[in-house]
Amino acid sequence: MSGMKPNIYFNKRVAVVGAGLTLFRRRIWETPQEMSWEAARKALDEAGLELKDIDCVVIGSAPDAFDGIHMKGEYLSHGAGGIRKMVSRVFVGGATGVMTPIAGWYHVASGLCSKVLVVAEEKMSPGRPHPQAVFKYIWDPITEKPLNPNLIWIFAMEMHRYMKAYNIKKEDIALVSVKNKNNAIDNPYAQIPAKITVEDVLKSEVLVWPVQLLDISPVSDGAAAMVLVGEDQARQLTDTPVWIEGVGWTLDSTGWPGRDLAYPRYLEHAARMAYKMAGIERPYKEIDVVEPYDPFDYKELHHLEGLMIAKRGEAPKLLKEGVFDRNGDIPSSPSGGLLGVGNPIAAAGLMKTISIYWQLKGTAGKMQVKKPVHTGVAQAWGDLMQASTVIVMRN
Amino acid sequence: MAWEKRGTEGSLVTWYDNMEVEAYVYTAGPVGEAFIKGLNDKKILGSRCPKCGRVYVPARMYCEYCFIKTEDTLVEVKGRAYIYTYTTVYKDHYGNTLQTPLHIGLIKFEGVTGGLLAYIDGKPEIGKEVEIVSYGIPLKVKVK
Amino acid sequence: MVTGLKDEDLKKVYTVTYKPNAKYGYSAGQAYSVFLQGLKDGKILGRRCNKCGRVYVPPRMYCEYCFRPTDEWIEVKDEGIVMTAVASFISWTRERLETPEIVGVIRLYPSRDNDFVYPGLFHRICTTYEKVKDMSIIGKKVKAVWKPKEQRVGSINDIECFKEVE
Amino acid sequence: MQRVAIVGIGWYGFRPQTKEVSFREMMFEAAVRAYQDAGGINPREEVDTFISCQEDFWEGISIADEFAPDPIGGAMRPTMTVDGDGLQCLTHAIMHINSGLSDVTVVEAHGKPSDILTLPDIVDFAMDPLYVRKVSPNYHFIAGLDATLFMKEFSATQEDLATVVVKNKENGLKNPRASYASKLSVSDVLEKPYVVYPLTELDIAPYVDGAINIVLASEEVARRYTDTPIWIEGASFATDSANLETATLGKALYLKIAADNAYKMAKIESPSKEIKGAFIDDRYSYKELQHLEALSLTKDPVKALREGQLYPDGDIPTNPLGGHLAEGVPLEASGLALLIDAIEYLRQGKESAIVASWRGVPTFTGAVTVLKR
Repeated sequence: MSGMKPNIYFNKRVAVVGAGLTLFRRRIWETPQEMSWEAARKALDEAGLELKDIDCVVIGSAPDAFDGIHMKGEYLSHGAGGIRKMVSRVFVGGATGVMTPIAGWYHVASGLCSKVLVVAEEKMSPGRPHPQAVFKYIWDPITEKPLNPNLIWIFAMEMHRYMKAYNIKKEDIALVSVKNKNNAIDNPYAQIPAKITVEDVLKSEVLVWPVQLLDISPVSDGAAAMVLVGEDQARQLTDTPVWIEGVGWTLDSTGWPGRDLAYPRYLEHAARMAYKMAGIERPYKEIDVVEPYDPFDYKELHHLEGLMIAKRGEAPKLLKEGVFDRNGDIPSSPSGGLLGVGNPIAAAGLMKTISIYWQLKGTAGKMQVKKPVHTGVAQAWGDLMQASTVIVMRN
Repeated sequence: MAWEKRGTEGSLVTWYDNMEVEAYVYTAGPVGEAFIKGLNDKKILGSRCPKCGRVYVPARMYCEYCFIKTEDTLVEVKGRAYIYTYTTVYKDHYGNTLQTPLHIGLIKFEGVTGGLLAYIDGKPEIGKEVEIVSYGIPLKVKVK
Repeated sequence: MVTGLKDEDLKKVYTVTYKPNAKYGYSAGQAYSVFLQGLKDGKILGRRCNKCGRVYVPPRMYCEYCFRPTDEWIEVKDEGIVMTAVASFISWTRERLETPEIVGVIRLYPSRDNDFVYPGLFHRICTTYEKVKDMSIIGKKVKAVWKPKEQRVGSINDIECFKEVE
Repeated sequence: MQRVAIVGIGWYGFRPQTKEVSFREMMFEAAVRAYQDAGGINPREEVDTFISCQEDFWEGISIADEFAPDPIGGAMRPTMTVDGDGLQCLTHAIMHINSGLSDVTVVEAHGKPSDILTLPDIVDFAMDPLYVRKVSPNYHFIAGLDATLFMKEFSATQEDLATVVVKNKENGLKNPRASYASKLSVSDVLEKPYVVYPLTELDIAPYVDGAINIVLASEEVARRYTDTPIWIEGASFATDSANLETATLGKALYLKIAADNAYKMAKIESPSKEIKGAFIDDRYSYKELQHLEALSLTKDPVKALREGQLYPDGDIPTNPLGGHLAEGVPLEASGLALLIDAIEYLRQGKESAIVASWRGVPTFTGAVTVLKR
């Protein structure tokens, strides 16, 4: 990675000491501010803190076009606790959910802030005729939007390229949906937990071949929050802090039609940045539990490869062998992922980070993986097949 | 790039499009719902923080200071309504002059945190008491 | 605790409906203005960086890899290889389509099979659902089908689609 | 906290419209100039992280950060966006550097308001959809509410506001970025009709197209790129209550909170003595005065104005290069526009300066940066 700072020196160790989630639902009555408040309140409660103890707030939310409010971060700041405080919103498309705790991390690690509240919110339900319509505006307005694209095209194109390049079958990919929706049964926040079969996925409505209805995560409203503090405070607040030990992110160029979509090279870069910081040399051996971004089932496999947990084209094989089951060698999406829990975009990415935090803390309840865990990774993805964010945590 | 630019008439394209979904439908949540219902009943309702006692208008689910849930039952605001500040709009934001200038005020209520926007009838003045003429969003008020 | 609403509940609760007024006149700028004129003339124009040799389609006035200005306009072929193709049964507003719309990415010539980056275009592909479904269209050579000259306006839609050639 | 240096600045545009470039080409132009200013730095190899400050509906593209990396050299690199004013990005850059993540970070912001055909409606779209958005036919009404209360609390007159306009438009005459500089009299301003009381057309800064790129470096590596680094001594940003009903009007509380934090970081105890130039948001004339008070540069900004202290040769030179009233408002690049004014001022030999931005109606968010040569 040319240009990456060679000898990374941490100013400060940063710990996660609390987290909270709202239910993820297709439609939530409360306002986006109130949803943010509920998640933030729960995170403060888990940390044993009050808002007055917090000095900085980081907000994450995907396009303004969902909630239907321009400068959404300003609006959300009220519910997120960013009242008369240093508060800002970070944004890298669908990868925002993991960028938000990364930003929280550098707020503390820099020494500029000591206790940071990280809040991600998404309310996708206000848009009419369908939240899908909002995705037309994410394409190049001159060279792509005139083709009237929808979001699923992106995923279908990438999925088909992935299938073609590595000779992967749809039934192998469908197993991700089966696993994640099943995992979500144990997640009290989940929107669409279900016991389904590969057959169900293959028989579901064809949306954009090769993508079918059960290959994808639903439209959701929801919020998530986390509290991050420096080492000194962490020791006072809890006996079981979980440390953020590596962060990484990369955006490839906008020119997605000009590169092979079979492999998420930008994710490999982001992962290498985070692994280097965390001292991980052999990800497939050293990572105990992982939450890769799974808005679509093939994406989890694609990302496990980009994270270098599986070799290129080999994630489906490991999935079949049960490696990624909750009781497997490297449990993947033990929370149920976006496929099972729901996909309020930025909140979903932070939910994945929180899932790893609860796993490492040992408080994941029925979601807790069987094996002892020490190192966990959460990852998110976004933009026009070009962005990835990675966070490494340890207990 | 600076070495190569065209600027002659007709050589540059402007591409017209929009970012408009059909509509957005916003909900107010249970507390907002009760507040709106109160307006329909010609009442200003506020949500009270059980810890600091602040009453919020418009009613919201949480106290912005204590950051805890406000009480489930809204309280009716009975305090004096007055003009906290005001402005007069003469032109719309595309520069067209309004037929009648529009007085807009932020109305506050004694003992209440927050306030409501209102169209003001009469000569507005900071601190002046007002009478609520209609309970919509915005309110319509008359200078007393 | 937040409250989940069913679709039918939405009619029972207070809502505010708002139609955004968000209109733009995007400056196409140097690169896209020429590109769009090229399409009107039946040509696909790209910009080449003479340092790394990369050809940008759609064009950029700068090379994002070398971070320097691109050097010259070149006309690429309106032919290439299908890298991926999909069949859409839903419109952009998620309404059901009876006949699927087929779109994909075309790696335009000149380029080589093992290039990771190449001049690429996202467009419609004139082919059958079966060929998408069995993936036989992927890897096939296709050529642009242009709208008649008098119907071209300087838009990506001046190309109807890319169609398989032998 | 180690000090962070500004080692390069670049800008492009600052004209009412820039049709010759797309927003991406405009970003590239500013970036090339900034990298040259930083001693010819190669962004592909020597920059660790990139931050762009932008908002989707200003760009006319959803998830507009897709377009952020390429034109600034940030493709396949750690590039991110902050939805905020450029000065907020600057504080994020300071955190990147101080966390150990980066030695050199680039901050970018741009605005192309001439591409937005319905800009006022976009501003409306930022307001609370339930209680505020549809109330007024003119989005400036929030500034009107604020200005009325400010004038009452500080005993300011219409003439005082007009004097700020005249001063800044004249200061802009020597600034190459000041498309709206002019020589006017106080009566020229007063004769204009109101847009929203108490503000006339001339009290409100117009919009402008522009892109700005800033290169920041850690203390250890700064001298590698320039002999004349500008040091950031303190920086912060803050939001008051975001809801109009509960926010503070009349005074700029957001800026006071941000300034107090920035002064603490810069170890400044007496701002009015230690700061030699103020580059502060004046997108409405009264805002300059209101912001001066929030920055603790004076307790009585109206008196300071009347006594001539705010002129370039006064005690508190304020917007000596014209501010937004002369340069225009380039959306999220606004704070950085004031910043490059300040940097040019310091490069001319002045000792210290403060830069203070505001995100405009309907926000209650501001950012502060304290600079020293």
